[in-house]
Amino acid sequence: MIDVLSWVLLGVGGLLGVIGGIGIHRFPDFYTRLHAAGTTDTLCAILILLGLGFQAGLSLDAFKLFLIFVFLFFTSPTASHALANAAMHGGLKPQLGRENGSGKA
Amino acid sequence: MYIAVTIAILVTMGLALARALMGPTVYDRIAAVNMFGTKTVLLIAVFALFSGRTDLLDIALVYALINFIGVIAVLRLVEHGDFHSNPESRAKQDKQGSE
Amino acid sequence: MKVISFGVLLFALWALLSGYFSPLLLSLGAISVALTLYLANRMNVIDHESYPLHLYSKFPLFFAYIMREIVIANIDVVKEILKIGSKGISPQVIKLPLPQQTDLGRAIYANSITLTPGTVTVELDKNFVTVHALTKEGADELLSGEMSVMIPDQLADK
Amino acid sequence: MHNLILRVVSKVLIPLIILFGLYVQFHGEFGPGGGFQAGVIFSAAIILYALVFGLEPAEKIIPKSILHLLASFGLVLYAGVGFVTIMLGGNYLEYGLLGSDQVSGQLIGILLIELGVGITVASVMLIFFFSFAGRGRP
Repeated sequence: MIDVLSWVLLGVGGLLGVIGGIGIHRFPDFYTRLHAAGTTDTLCAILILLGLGFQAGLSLDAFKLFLIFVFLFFTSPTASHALANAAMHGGLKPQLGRENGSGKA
Repeated sequence: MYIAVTIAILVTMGLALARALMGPTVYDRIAAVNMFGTKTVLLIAVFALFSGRTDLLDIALVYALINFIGVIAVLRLVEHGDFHSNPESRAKQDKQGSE
Repeated sequence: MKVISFGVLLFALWALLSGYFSPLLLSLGAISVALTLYLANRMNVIDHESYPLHLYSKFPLFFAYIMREIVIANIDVVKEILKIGSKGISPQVIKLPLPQQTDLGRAIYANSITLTPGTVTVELDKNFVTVHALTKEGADELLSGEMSVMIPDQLADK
Repeated sequence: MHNLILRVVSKVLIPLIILFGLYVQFHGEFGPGGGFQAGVIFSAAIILYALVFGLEPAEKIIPKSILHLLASFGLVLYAGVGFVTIMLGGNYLEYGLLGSDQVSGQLIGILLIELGVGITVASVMLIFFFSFAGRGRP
């Protein structure tokens, strides 16, 4: 039962990663791509680490996985923010407004 | 199943690497490298449990750490061009730079 | 007092990392914790920001909330990427008021915004936070201010 | 108010990074790791501090003279262990002679050697960083 759950988590996590990877190629400008990268960085990592945690069971390994998770939980939004902040200060203007499926992204 | 996850992560890393190579702006490249690093951490974690060598989890942790510090350092270098200027004085520089 | 409890916490972390409980390694752990505390003190990084003891009771609720938000927002962004049932992206830059009183509260709020995909904190000021949102819906949700009440902050600074 | 998020997050992380570096230092013989990696992690914590809070405060934490002293001390420690084993009638770095029996002697020897490597690597890394980062400073 736990095995099935952990495989589902790992599978969904991996899939999310790939979708995020597609996202950083489909979105039109830097800021929107940052959102796609953010997707994979957060939920994908959470799901995969949780799935691995179920595999590891209640042990020191699970604690280390938890530590990695905590670390990513702190650093990944911080890095995203630092990137966005630096880009904005560097004078990179975001594309704004609704882009109604012009097909070219 | 470990294999499937590994392949998924590798595909993502490939896509991120492509963006890092293509990326029109330098920020695109840094974002892609950051994503690549996070995926590497996950890859090491998956491999550690797959092979049963769970001491590799320490390395995953170290990689997460170095990745974060590396991105911050590169961003500072891109933004300031050096490491020794005071972070607080950035506001002034920005005003001059954007003119 | 704060330093002592921080030291106990660090020592627990050491024991869990190590997994060996021989006297030698435990004493090395004690030395390591002492050195860490000394350096942290020199760097002046132990304060209510790095070690928010007074907020611990609020974290579980906040954690559950932020997890739910992350999942919901992820589904939205995935829809946009795959272009399934979406209206197309409409990037926005919006400015939100920042009701949090402390630096810690502000930082947690800003990071929560970034953690939920679809919104990234671009700039953090004393009273405002500038956010880049992927869709109008995401921006509207932030503007409703629902997240900001969840941030554990009110107890800070006593 | 600049870099507020970075400042708060770094404050949380830096003590943990230092402790983690020391953990790697002292578990060299049980898992992956040892002196070199530990030295790098340890110096990474200080470099993060320098990146977020500025170079000058970071240089104040461990003064340059002490860094130079530590870099040489680590080397002396390493070589010293080797010479002590020669004095005791063995080969260079034959740890077994350091303790009452082979096993405890090896444990002590490895710990001391790794400590020497760790101290030297950490201080040399920091010297590198400080001298490169400080280039062109008025």
